[in-house]
Amino acid sequence: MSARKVLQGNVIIAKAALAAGCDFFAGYPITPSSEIAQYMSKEMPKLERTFIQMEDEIASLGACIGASLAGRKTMTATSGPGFSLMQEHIGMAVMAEVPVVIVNVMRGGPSTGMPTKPAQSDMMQARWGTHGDHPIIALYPAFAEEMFSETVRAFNLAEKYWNPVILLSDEVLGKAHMDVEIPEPGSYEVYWEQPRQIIDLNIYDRNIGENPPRVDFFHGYPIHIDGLEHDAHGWPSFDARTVDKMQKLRMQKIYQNLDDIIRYKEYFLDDAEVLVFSFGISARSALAAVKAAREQGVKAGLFQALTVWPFPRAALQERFKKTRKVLTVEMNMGQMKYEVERIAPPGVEKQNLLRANGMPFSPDEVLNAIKEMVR
Amino acid sequence: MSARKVLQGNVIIAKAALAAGCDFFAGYPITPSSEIAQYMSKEMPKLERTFIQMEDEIASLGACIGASLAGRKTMTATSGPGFSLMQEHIGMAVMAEVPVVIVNVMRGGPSTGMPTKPAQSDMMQARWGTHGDHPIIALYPAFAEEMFSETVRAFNLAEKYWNPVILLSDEVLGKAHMDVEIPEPGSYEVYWEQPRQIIDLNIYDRNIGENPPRVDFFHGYPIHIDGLEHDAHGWPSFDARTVDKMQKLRMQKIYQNLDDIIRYKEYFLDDAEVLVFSFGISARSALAAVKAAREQGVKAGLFQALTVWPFPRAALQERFKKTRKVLTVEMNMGQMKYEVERIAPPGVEKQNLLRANGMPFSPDEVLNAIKEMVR
Amino acid sequence: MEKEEAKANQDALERRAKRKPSPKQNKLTLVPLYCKGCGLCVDICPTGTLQLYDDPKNKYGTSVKIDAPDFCIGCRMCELQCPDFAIFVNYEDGKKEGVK
Amino acid sequence: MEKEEAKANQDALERRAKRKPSPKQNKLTLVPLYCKGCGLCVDICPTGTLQLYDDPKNKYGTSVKIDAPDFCIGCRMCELQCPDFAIFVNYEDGKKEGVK
Amino acid sequence: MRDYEKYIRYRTFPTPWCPGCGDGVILKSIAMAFAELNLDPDDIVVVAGIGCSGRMPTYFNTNTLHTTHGRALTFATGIKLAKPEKLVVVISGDGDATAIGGNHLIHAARRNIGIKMILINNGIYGMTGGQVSPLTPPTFFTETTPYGNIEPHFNVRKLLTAAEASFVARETVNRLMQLKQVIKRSFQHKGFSVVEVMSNCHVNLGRRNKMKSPLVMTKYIRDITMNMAEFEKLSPAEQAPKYPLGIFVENNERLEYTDLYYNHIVPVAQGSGAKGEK
Amino acid sequence: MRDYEKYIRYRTFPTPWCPGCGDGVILKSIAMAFAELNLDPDDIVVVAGIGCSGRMPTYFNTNTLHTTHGRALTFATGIKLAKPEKLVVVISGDGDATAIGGNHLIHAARRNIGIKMILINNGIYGMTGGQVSPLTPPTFFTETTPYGNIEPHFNVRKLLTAAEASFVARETVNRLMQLKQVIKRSFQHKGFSVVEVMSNCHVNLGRRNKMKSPLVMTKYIRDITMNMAEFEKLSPAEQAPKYPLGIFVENNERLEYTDLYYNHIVPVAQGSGAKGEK
Amino acid sequence: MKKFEIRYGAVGGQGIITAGALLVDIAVELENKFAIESPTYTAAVRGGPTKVDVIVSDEAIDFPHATAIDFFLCTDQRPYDIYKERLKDNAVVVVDSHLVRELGDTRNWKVYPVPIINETKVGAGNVVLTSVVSLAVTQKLTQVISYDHMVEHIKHWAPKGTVEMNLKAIEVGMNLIK
Amino acid sequence: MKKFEIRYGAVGGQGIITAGALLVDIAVELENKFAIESPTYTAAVRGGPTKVDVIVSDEAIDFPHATAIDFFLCTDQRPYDIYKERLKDNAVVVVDSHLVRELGDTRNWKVYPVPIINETKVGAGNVVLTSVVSLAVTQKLTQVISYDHMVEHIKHWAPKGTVEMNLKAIEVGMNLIK
Ligand SMILES: Cc1ncc(C[n+]2csc(CCOP(=O)(O)OP(=O)(O)O)c2C)c(N)n1
Ligand SMILES: Cc1ncc(C[n+]2csc(CCOP(=O)(O)OP(=O)(O)O)c2C)c(N)n1
Ligand code: SF4
Ligand code: SF4
Ligand code: SF4
Ligand code: SF4
Repeated sequence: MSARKVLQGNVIIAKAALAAGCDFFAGYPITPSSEIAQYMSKEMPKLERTFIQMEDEIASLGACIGASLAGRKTMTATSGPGFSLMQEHIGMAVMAEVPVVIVNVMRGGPSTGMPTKPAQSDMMQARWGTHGDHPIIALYPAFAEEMFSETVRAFNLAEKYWNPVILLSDEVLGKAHMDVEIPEPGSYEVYWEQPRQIIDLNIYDRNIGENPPRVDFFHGYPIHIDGLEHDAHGWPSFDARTVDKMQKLRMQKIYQNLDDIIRYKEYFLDDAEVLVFSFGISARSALAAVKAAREQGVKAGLFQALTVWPFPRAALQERFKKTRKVLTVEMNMGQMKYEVERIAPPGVEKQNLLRANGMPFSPDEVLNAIKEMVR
Repeated sequence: MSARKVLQGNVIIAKAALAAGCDFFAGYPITPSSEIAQYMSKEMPKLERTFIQMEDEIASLGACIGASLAGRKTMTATSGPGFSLMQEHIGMAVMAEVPVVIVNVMRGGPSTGMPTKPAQSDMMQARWGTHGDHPIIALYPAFAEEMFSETVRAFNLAEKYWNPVILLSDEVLGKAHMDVEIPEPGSYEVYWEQPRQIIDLNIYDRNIGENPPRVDFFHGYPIHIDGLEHDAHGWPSFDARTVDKMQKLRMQKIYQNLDDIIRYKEYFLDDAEVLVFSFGISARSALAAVKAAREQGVKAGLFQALTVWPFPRAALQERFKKTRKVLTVEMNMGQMKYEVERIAPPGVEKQNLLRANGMPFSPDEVLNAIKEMVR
Repeated sequence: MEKEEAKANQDALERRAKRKPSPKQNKLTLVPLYCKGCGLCVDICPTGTLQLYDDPKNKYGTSVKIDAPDFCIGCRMCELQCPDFAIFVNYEDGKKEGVK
Repeated sequence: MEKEEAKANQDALERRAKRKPSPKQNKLTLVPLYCKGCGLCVDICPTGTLQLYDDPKNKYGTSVKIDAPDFCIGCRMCELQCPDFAIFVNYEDGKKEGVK
Repeated sequence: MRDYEKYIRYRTFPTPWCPGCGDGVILKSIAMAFAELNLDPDDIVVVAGIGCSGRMPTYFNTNTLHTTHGRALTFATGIKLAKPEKLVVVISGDGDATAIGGNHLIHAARRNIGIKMILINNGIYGMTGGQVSPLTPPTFFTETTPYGNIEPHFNVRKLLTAAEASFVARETVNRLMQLKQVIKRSFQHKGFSVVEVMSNCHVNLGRRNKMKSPLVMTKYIRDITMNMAEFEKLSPAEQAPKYPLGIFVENNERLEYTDLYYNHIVPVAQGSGAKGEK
Repeated sequence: MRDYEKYIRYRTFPTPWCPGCGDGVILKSIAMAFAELNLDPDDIVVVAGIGCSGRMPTYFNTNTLHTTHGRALTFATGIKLAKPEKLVVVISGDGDATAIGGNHLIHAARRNIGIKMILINNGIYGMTGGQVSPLTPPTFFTETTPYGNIEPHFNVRKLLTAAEASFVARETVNRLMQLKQVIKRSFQHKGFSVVEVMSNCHVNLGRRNKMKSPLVMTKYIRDITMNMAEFEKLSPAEQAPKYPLGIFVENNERLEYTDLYYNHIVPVAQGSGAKGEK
Repeated sequence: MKKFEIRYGAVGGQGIITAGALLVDIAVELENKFAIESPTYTAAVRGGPTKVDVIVSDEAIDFPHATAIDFFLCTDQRPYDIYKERLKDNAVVVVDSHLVRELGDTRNWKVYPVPIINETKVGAGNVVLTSVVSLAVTQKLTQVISYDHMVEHIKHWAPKGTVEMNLKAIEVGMNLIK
Repeated sequence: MKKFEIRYGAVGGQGIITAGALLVDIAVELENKFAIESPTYTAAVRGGPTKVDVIVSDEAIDFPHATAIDFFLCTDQRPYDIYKERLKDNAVVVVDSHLVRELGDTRNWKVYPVPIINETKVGAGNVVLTSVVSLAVTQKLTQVISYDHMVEHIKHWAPKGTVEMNLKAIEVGMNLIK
């Protein structure tokens, strides 16, 4: 039965993870994400799935990668300081092409910062936080139903593209108790890859752009997985040509499948004079503001990114053909605005509403900024 | 006496650090940076300065921040995996406004990647690797003398702006033994801030854009330093107005002093038809290529960034007024090129030479790419 | 008052009942601004001098009071035990900020 | 040959000198492709059967040789000790890839 | 004014802790130890990680540093090496010290660097709302062990002894005179010292385990602890649920790390070249 | 073909190690232990961190995983929890296991999770060219202790015993029959096990300390090690520079972690609601 | 009633978070409205000022924080000072009469100073019950949920053995407002 | 001689790194030229193919890797196969006659197959001395540094007690090329 319930945002994510088949959670408590771990500690054993609280965030992500290589669907959840600590292992998951979902419920930074205040200041870190060239998928829901659907999608994309997927949230969304309609099982897609019968060691052998095969242990033929650069067999190899190919394999599995990965929502954009670009908690202010603007006769629309990485470049550029004003609203001192600046064609007026003091923008503030642009 | 000597690149950095007054080094070995630590372990005790090998990179940067707060000029050195582990503490240094120089001798990534191969794939991580909004300074020398001068400058900027400074290098520069002229002491600036007699607790009390005062312990009045967001006294405070101010203080001390911080070199740019934008080892290929192009009558010039963060936007934009073609050369799959794309005015043709397979671009390759652009 | 607090009061009264007032005059100083009414001092006081009470002005709902000053023997256990620097025994100059 | 290696050879010869050939025929199999000439087998062999020699074809400059096969008692110490899977004693089918 | 009040920053009061939290008791005991040694507040630095206990530095009128979760010892190592003559105190919760920070703990012990650590063992993650810690007793309920804790906890005394620590002690928030004495004694010790203080988090550990009042939980602590002398009289089975108190290790023979560095390595380096080079 | 060769991936040979490096000896001993237990190679996974020793997995014809420096145990924990029926072996260098990875080591021991760790103690960072490790003996010269090491090293035996490990042993690359036996025995143990193997890095530790040949360095190892029985006969002063060998702890009473989780927590969770809730 | 905005203010905040959660539960699950509760702390430790915003609406809610507040209940001076912004002109305000002493400019608000904490402790026997007391006060003054639904939900929600206590707390709340 | 490019190839590589470093030292410090040595490993472990490029020039050097190689010395087959690219048409090539057996297309190169490693072990007594032997071979065939400077530098550089051995190694190197 699917009915409207009240759930805390963190719990929606946890429930969605279970619905997506998550059967392994390793984590370390941190405000404002801890309820995810707590929910898992209670529910996982009931379902004969696995919860473990590790000694730190590095260990948590390590355990997830290990379990993933042993065939589990895995997740961990953290916030800024823990996310910083996870960076090395994010790279390991990318390199070995291991699916894992990493939730970052964003709070005020830098450093310990403001543990109980929301922020959207880890946007760029989600893209660039680990060393080396690496592809990344990052999703960021804003509304209750999206928190469910994007969590499920995070697992599906991780499984499908064998890459870590970062699921962003923020203190407001994580801590709020909200009404939500949890969809019926079966009404949404849950991606399960067929465990492949491995018959040779060339587990990474495929063409550029192709989806990777599932690589995990115990399928009848012992395999090797390596965090060193490697060849199609997984053996360490620094041969320039091999490396070129492997790096492109990893990158292009994401960048040649943007249509499948990128998701966004558009509100009132068809005739919009001002496009508000936003995501997460800020998109909620922006939606309220855009509605208010419309009530006042101002033609504003909202482009809400659900996939924040890869950046929804094509869709935005399509909009910029007609809408020549863009207002980026984000709870930080300027991060995704750089992407907008980069891709907006010449002649598009760019304004930003930026702040990272722990106070989400109120709809009024966004409305005022919109009005400034149409004056 | 200053004469030409042969020194390994890593050793030039270590020697320059000593010349800049570095009197505390904490580190953890990692290829291709280990010689920096090794040199320090030998030379530091001779000068009654301090070397310690810590249990990991997190501890290394922690120890540097501690020593810096106790009045030392501190440095650590690492490469990708260690740099990823240091991210949390980079944020701590930003938040508490603690000077520290962090050397990242870049190698192939992601993950363990290619420890013995060069890369320039941590460029974006240097800017965005830690969570939360944070200012950063990153320098990246390319030639032997610059490895000395930029290291000294890294210490000066760290001291002056009380911020971590990231000194980038790469496996080629770090491991090569090269001829270098070490300048005489006295011929370069070494910045020492007067230890401030602290008489009240308002250690962070200043106007936006002002250089911060030195904050360290044991100056007659006990103070408090916090990785939580704090007010002018260093007390934890999440008051929105206070937070706004503190965040701007931290950002603007850097962004209002760009003239002092940004340094770059320009070669043959005055009449250039193609501007090659590069840095570090790639800038060395590019310089050779630009010279070869000139010999062949092709009007190419090189813009070599020494300060890579903040990005030398103004200087480049000035050049783009006349030069309408830009070729970004970097040993990665596309990082600083995003900055170039973002700031290059419409109508500037943008091409990139990108690769991260462990092979530096040869001058030929760069030359060919230049020629493609003028055809 | 919750039952553990009530019990601490009761126990204190029982201890007090077994004693006589102290011959020495000891001065107790309370800092209501800091007292959180935890009752640790009531619990540790060997003479039952102190008592908790429902205090509408305390945001935690409870405060401590010097219920029987004469019984205090000046042993300083309460001062040592108080986590909040809210009670002092024979405080030298007797003056403390925020004192009742 | 370096002095430690020469000494290992010398010691082996001395051990051999104290013994007689083994009555049992034992077959030793070398894998030259893997042998790095470290000398651990020479050192451990109780009978002095093995010797190191300067081998221009070994990139480390040294290889092991079966200098006195008759002395081998088939104790398998060399096989156990060899870090590089380069020496085998009475290998079942006698066939190994890369065998001399 | 009390002599120990010199070390307290009243301007930041009241403290942020729950009513009856042991952290305040420990704050005071440390201040008293400072006072008995009559130290200049500027000659002290108190460093902490993150946690309820991590908030303690703000309330000391000494140099104070609130760092990152689990890493206080690393910052303190830098400070101590930079200024060996200062008293460097680290306050750490049990999660901070033995979960995320466990490695720094054993390494500081191994190095015998003259940092004075107060390890506040309340058996739980207080700050984040009551998740299991490596020192939570087995079978206890917490936010992340809703079916009871199946992990044994570290024995800090044994772990530190094995990690070569030169001063290891345990006290409780109930034994104030002893606590203050032991802390003071640890401050006088030259090498690395750890004083584990059994403390009460009745709010996050107690509440889930039928001890929601500080009055009840401190009694529980009293019940499970005893002097080493008494403890030794028990059979192993009787010992299992009990925690001995006192100073377990006090080794003044081992040289302190900064002492070794500045008085041994520096002269060798200055006198002769490096030995053992290739 | 030898039975143990089934567990070797010859196609990746020769190994990358220096001539005479103990890592190869250990590789073989482990393969022999697999063979004696007659395991299906696909029922085994060998996990390692980074270091010369970290390269070992590539050469086993089992499932193998080369992870990040110091963290092999964390990955192994995930694997073991996901597939408790598999043999999960961790290979770790001394730096990997006790410097950057020290915390994971003591936590795995505390949890008693059924991972089988082989801790290769060559007293140095081999891979990075010879810097000091937490197990480098005092006074030894390394790339980062050019004036001699002033830090005492961890006593792995004591540290792990204190961390509640249920199986702790030490062997050397000189005692092959014992080494193989002890490894096999550890594989048969249910809980967490550590076999510390004293090994030779003559290239990076030996060369700087007058033992540049494997022949010399293995003799040195023979000299400093002895059976526990012999060791116990020595006076403390005589014991100090020596390393006892053998199985020190073998506790089969403590339940293994995954066993506890799946056979205790899961049924409790399924049977009844969570206890101890607010 | 299209959209009704409620704010609770306190120190520490566990009680008001529960109050808000209960209110949202009842509104959504028993009255089929849309609702959201979002708490805001100033510090991660006990004792910092905390607010909880609750929005109840007939339509899906975009922005989860209150922007034009109809009802404000506050049990301490500091949160009162900080969080009384954004109240509507005709807002209803309930404060703890002992702990909020300085009301400042109360504009057109209808203010009820009542001894919430003390009455909870004395009347319901446990300060933890402030949550239910606050809920009842809210119900009585706003009717944003029905009394019956409140009682029904509390009976179902209260842990075994505590139903009586909780019902007593409702009574205390209802009686606080005369 | 404007710019002279040398490449050494080997397995492992400690020896050729030292050879390169010595060459650069001599060129810069005794002959006042510009020079740079840059080593390239294929794997972080012992035993991987390694190359060392040395550039000696009368002018400051921009790009530190060799691009048109005048002289190549290689002691193993794998590095020979991988690193023989970028040799000039008239390059001088020295290979270990035992360890590099397949020369492939040698174009116009002047190739010297000589038993470098074996002669070092036998003649100089320690395989570590390949570095000095290689240096001497380079000197003899290229004259990129002078013989006297080489001897002078080696005497000064060799650790106490090893000067004789090192001079012997020079002799071995000089004699390898007839
Ligand atoms: C890297 C990181 N991970 C997690 C946290 C969240 N966190 C803050 S305090 C804490 C644990 C507190 O427990 P403890 O150290 O026992 O101290 P207590 O609060 O009980 O005094 C945690 C997990 C953090 N701040 N940083
Ligand atoms: C995070 C990180 N830091 C540092 C390194 C560099 N590193 C690689 S192996 C190693 C130490 C190797 O020593 P040990 O673990 O003792 O193994 P051995 O090589 O001696 O077998 C280090 C420091 C790394 N790879 N990753
Ligand atoms: S000083 Fe002693 S007797 Fe007096 S109130 Fe305090 S504890 Fe009781
Ligand atoms: S005086 Fe101190 S110990 Fe006593 S109740 Fe108040 S806070 Fe607690
Ligand atoms: S089997 Fe024994 S006797 Fe024969 S060569 Fe090997 S070690 Fe020597
Ligand atoms: S460096 Fe040491 S540990 Fe590494 S392969 Fe060589 S001998 Fe073995």
